Amino acid sequence: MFNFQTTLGQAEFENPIFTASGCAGSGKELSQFFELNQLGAVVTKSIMLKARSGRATPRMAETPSGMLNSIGLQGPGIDLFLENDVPWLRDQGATIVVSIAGESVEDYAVLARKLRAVPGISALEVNISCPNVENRGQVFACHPETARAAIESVRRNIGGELPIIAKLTPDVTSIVEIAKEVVAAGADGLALINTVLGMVIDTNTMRPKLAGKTGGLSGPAIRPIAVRAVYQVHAAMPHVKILGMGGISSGQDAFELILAGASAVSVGTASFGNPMAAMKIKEELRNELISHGFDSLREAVGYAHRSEGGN
Amino acid sequence: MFNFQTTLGQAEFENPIFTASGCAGSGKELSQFFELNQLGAVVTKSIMLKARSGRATPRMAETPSGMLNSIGLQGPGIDLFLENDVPWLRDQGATIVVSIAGESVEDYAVLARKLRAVPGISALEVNISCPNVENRGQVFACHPETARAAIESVRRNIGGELPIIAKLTPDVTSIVEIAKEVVAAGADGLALINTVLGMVIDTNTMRPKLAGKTGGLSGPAIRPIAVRAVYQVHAAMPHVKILGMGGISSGQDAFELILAGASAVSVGTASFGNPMAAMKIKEELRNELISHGFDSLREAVGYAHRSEGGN
Amino acid sequence: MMGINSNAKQVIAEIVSNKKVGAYHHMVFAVGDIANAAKPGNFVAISVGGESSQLVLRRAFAIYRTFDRGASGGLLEIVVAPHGAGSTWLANQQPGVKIDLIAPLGTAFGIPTEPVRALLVGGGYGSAPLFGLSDVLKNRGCRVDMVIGASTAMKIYAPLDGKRSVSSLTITTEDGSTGKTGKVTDVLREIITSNEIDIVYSCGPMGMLEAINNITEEFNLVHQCSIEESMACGIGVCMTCVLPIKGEDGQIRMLRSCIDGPVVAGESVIWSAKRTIPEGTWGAH
Amino acid sequence: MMGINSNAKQVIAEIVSNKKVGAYHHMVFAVGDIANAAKPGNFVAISVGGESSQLVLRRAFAIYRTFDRGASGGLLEIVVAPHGAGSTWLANQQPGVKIDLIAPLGTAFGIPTEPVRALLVGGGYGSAPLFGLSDVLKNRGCRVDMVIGASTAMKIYAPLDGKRSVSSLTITTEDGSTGKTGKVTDVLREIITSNEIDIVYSCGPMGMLEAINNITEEFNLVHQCSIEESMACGIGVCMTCVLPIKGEDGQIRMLRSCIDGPVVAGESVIWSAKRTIPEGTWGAH
Ligand SMILES: Cc1cc2nc3c(=O)[nH]c(=O)nc-3n(C[C@H](O)[C@H](O)[C@H](O)COP(=O)(O)OP(=O)(O)OC[C@H]3O[C@@H](n4cnc5c(N)ncnc54)[C@H](O)[C@@H]3O)c2cc1C
Ligand SMILES: Cc1cc2nc3c(=O)[nH]c(=O)nc-3n(C[C@H](O)[C@H](O)[C@H](O)COP(=O)(O)OP(=O)(O)OC[C@H]3O[C@@H](n4cnc5c(N)ncnc54)[C@H](O)[C@@H]3O)c2cc1C
Ligand SMILES: Cc1cc2nc3c(=O)[nH]c(=O)nc-3n(C[C@H](O)[C@H](O)[C@H](O)COP(=O)(O)O)c2cc1C
Ligand SMILES: Cc1cc2nc3c(=O)[nH]c(=O)nc-3n(C[C@H](O)[C@H](O)[C@H](O)COP(=O)(O)O)c2cc1C
Ligand code: FES
Ligand code: FES
Repeated sequence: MFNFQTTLGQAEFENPIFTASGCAGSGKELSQFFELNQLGAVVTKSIMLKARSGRATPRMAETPSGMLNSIGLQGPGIDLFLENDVPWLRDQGATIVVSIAGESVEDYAVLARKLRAVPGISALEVNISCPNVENRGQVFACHPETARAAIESVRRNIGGELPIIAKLTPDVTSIVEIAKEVVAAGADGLALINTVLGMVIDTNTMRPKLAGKTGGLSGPAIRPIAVRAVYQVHAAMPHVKILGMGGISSGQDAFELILAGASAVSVGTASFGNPMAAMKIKEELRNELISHGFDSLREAVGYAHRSEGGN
Repeated sequence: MFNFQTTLGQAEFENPIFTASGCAGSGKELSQFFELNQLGAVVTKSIMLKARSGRATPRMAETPSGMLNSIGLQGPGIDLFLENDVPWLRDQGATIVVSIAGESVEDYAVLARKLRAVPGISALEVNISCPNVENRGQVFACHPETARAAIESVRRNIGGELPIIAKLTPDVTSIVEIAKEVVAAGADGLALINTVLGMVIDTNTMRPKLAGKTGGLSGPAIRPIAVRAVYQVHAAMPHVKILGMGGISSGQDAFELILAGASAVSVGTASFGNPMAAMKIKEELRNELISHGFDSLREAVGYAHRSEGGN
Repeated sequence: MMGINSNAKQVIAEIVSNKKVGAYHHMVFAVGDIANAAKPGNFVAISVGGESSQLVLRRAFAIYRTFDRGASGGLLEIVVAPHGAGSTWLANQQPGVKIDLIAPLGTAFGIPTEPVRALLVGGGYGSAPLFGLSDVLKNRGCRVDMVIGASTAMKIYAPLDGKRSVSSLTITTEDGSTGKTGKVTDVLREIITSNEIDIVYSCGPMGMLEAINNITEEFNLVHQCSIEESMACGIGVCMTCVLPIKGEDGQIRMLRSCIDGPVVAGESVIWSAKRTIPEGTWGAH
Repeated sequence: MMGINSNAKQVIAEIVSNKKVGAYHHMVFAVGDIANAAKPGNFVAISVGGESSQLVLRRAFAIYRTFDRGASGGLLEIVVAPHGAGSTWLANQQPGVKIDLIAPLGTAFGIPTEPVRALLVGGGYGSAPLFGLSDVLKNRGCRVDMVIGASTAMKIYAPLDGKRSVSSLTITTEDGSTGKTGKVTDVLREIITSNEIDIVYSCGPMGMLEAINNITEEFNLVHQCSIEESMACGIGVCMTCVLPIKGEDGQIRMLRSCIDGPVVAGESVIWSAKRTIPEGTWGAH
């Protein structure tokens, strides 16, 4: 029997195909297309302390094999989220990974305290690729000190139960350096990668196309960057579990990230083009693994790193 | 009469369409398809002190809307280059920008000294996106100190004549910081952007597809990253001339980079798909500018930055 | 919020016909059951570009009409204006080609329970969904007048059988190449008054919808409009397609035009916002 | 190095025919003058994927044959093995579709000035360029024997008129589904000896070429082989397609298979290098 199970920190998952944060709405929208309990996990849209309207529109621009978005973390805030979204997902039998985002180190602490006693959550994804209002809007994950501070803040407040997965941005000189820092600060796993900072200029208006000027680049265009980031971090810290993402739209793409070192993968932009993308990828990945002779997902994780002698 | 001329530092160019370093061979290969003097400039493949065999193969992998390469700066070395390639280009009436790359700060100094008295060169592009053997193979352009050191080394040895265009990598936490540093060190202009570090894993062999494991991502996939980098740097230093590049394959793409702040653009990967790409882009850009009511290229440079009130 | 996308299905549908009509392409797809579920105002989200396309997002198209052909399966029709890469690709596909589409999506036009006098106003290809609406309204005993406007005659979409289904059809073009010279809004006041209109339905560019809404407010008429925002997913998962909408509680929220729209009440739209976040919007700070 | 790509032209060529032949597609393009300039061994670089394709690089195909039809323009033929995204797209294109191609590119097979006895060895679609070569050799009074091998019958490309143009044709398949069971190299020694072969031409996968070269060295025969390396540009500007080749001066250099190849002398290839940079290569350190 082929074993599709995987783990991130102490958390176990039936299969390695997750939705990517911010790319599956509240879950309800996709549940018309497939049952959410078929996913390894639903990763929820990054939730903040308070309700947020997000950025002005236009919020998106299609780019070659990708897209830019600047949603600005629109959402209901943690309290309504815990009241409505989490119970609904639980009722569906979904495995839940909650993604949180803060504007200050203290925000992360409060969010962690609100979440630590909530039943039915498997892990926390900590999105630190967002602006730190206390530090000139600089992104937490861009600097070792702020990345560490955010994760430490969660670690101290979450208690021992929930695994922490720190989500990093690739927009840094050395993602390995940041990864080491957040692992030292208590992250149990890493989510790689968030979107890449980009811009599109509308040649009609001759101004940036997005109201927020810059936006995050996602989709197949960034897959080689994601594979590189996962490979580099896995090479540096083979024991740290990685949730890989960035442009995965087929089982072969998922396999690539797993060979590079990911123990599970998130599907983001692909779900916009195809609501069934995660299910398709799950099936294709299983076939890919089996046809390459693997008896379990685990054997394939990081397999591209084996020494030249290996077969 | 529409004015297509542009300047980078003290150097003047008839039009803003250049080839990208490493994407036009020695010039001879393209000259079968169009006359090289129709280009704003030919930017030569980065030349090093000594002859180099480059990296083992495979050296390339196609990716969604892009490609990875790891050529490893194969080339004849500066002496043979000055003996063969430069005179040939001069004979064609081509405007020449020579790209240089070093493995140490001293390399850059020697290269600059060899070039300063060579006639018929319009500018120097200094590729500092290459590994520094004296600093654990870290890329010069990744750190402010090494970026500065390489450019200072060229500045001190080049004499007052040749404009220096520093070519930067986008693989840094803040490209604006590096840009400021190299301008302070004496760069007259900036070339933005070099390729983005990426990897592809061959799902058949289950190993990295490139012999060099990682490679540089180029092509339309990275255009939003290039636009963002040019926009950010132009916003921070509007007086510094920028040679923009990254995924340009149409006049509209070139127009995007010019609106973002580039005074000229280089065409790289697009020439692999279409040897006439630079000529096509030149024509299309001219039409694009004229149809938007510009009388000269110069008026359009950085136009996307105008205040909200502007029309 | 239960039942989001609840009638939506993803199908691989064959193109049955593709005909150029003026500046547009009238395209018909064999979609099976979906045809039954679609209501006027709903849209369809279509994959474009084929196998190794660099276009990663679906394109939304208002459903022009559907036909249930019983055992032989349903048909779904749209009207495509070739514009950028995606719509141009689609318009070039020939009968026999299989297309990945999801429908029906989004809200539908509200149908009055009483037989009222309705005015339908379409701009450009925005007229397309109004013909199906007109049929439904007529079946409910409503009188239906229609106004269609565009910049020029080629961009007026008004098929013969569509024309027959309305009591009156007024056409306006800005260049005067057909119908009256001017904009749809130039003729609305007169029609509203002389035909004693109770309700206005509209579909077209945002600027036109806003101008129509000014008039319906003037006359204190119910106005249902179909808005068009840039959509990345079309199914409510990406939050790109939002616009500020005032709820019944008076609170402005950034709502998704793909699931809370495209059809919304004209009075609920904050027309002055013009792609900003209006003050007082829930979560704005 | 003057005259790189000197006969090459970029043209938009219409597909004249596309026929499935076993596992392959035999495709014919109307290319005009190019047909005259092409020599056996040259290749054509073809844009794939269409307008908004994510495939940014051309694909190289050996030229199977060309025809000069005088005033009505020339034809260029290739044999496509649908493999990945690009070749599959190409194989699916129907007559009438316009394709962007550049040809002729690369080196050609060297033609002996004397009438010699030549053996042509092709693996899979690697047989394609050998039929044009065979015609040229026959016209020069050479005797031409041919061996074609593949894993299975469907992958043997040996058209009727091609067969007629050679003095003997031996087919091998690994699964024995047609011809002799085994590899081309299993039959070479016997043919070389019994037919007193002077020169061997080959085209196919690197592993096969190497095995053939071992045999030609054994017999001290001239061996011209057409190699296949991953090419990004096909015209010499990208430096991705290199392999170590020993020059007449004994120096190994990383040469571009698109302009210094694809046809190279078997003895000049450093077969043992296997995608590494052999010691002593110019510029290696
Ligand atoms: C609810 C709804 C109904 C629509 N109905 C129709 C219809 O009946 N007929 C028709 O021809 N078109 C319709 N459109 C517009 C259509 O979806 C395409 O967006 C438009 O054809 C341009 O796409 P493109 O690929 O040609 O342009 P591109 O420039 O390649 O598009 C790039 C991106 O921008 C988005 N975009 C560009 N223009 C628009 C626009 N006007 N509205 C929304 N998004 C845009 C695209 O969806 C795409 O993601 C509708 C859009 C929406 C949201
Ligand atoms: C000189 C030369 C002659 C060739 N002649 C033929 C021919 O006559 N018939 C034929 O069917 N094919 C031929 N090929 C191979 C062909 O160019 C394509 O590379 C192959 O069809 C795979 O492309 P793809 O788009 O289907 O695969 P993909 O996997 O999409 O290709 C991805 C990239 O890898 C490269 N690549 C993949 N496989 C190969 C390969 N075997 N050789 C070189 N590059 C590869 C592609 O060019 C492309 O850039 C030839 C290649 C070369 C270099
Ligand atoms: C519209 C959109 C919204 C996103 N929102 C979030 C978010 O709230 N939190 C987060 O951590 N990442 C967010 N992301 C990033 C994705 O989770 C993912 O890391 C990235 O898109 C790369 O994966 P992909 O290429 O499969 O989309 C968002 C991405 C998109 C496209
Ligand atoms: C095959 C290849 C070789 C390159 N060689 C060099 C080089 O020698 N020096 C350099 O500065 N940049 C080099 N580059 C980077 C390009 O000059 C350019 O910055 C980058 O490819 C982005 O532009 P593009 O997307 O138009 O290709 C190379 C790029 C490619 C694809
Ligand atoms: S288009 Fe994605 S939420 Fe509306
Ligand atoms: S394929 Fe580009 S140099 Fe040969």
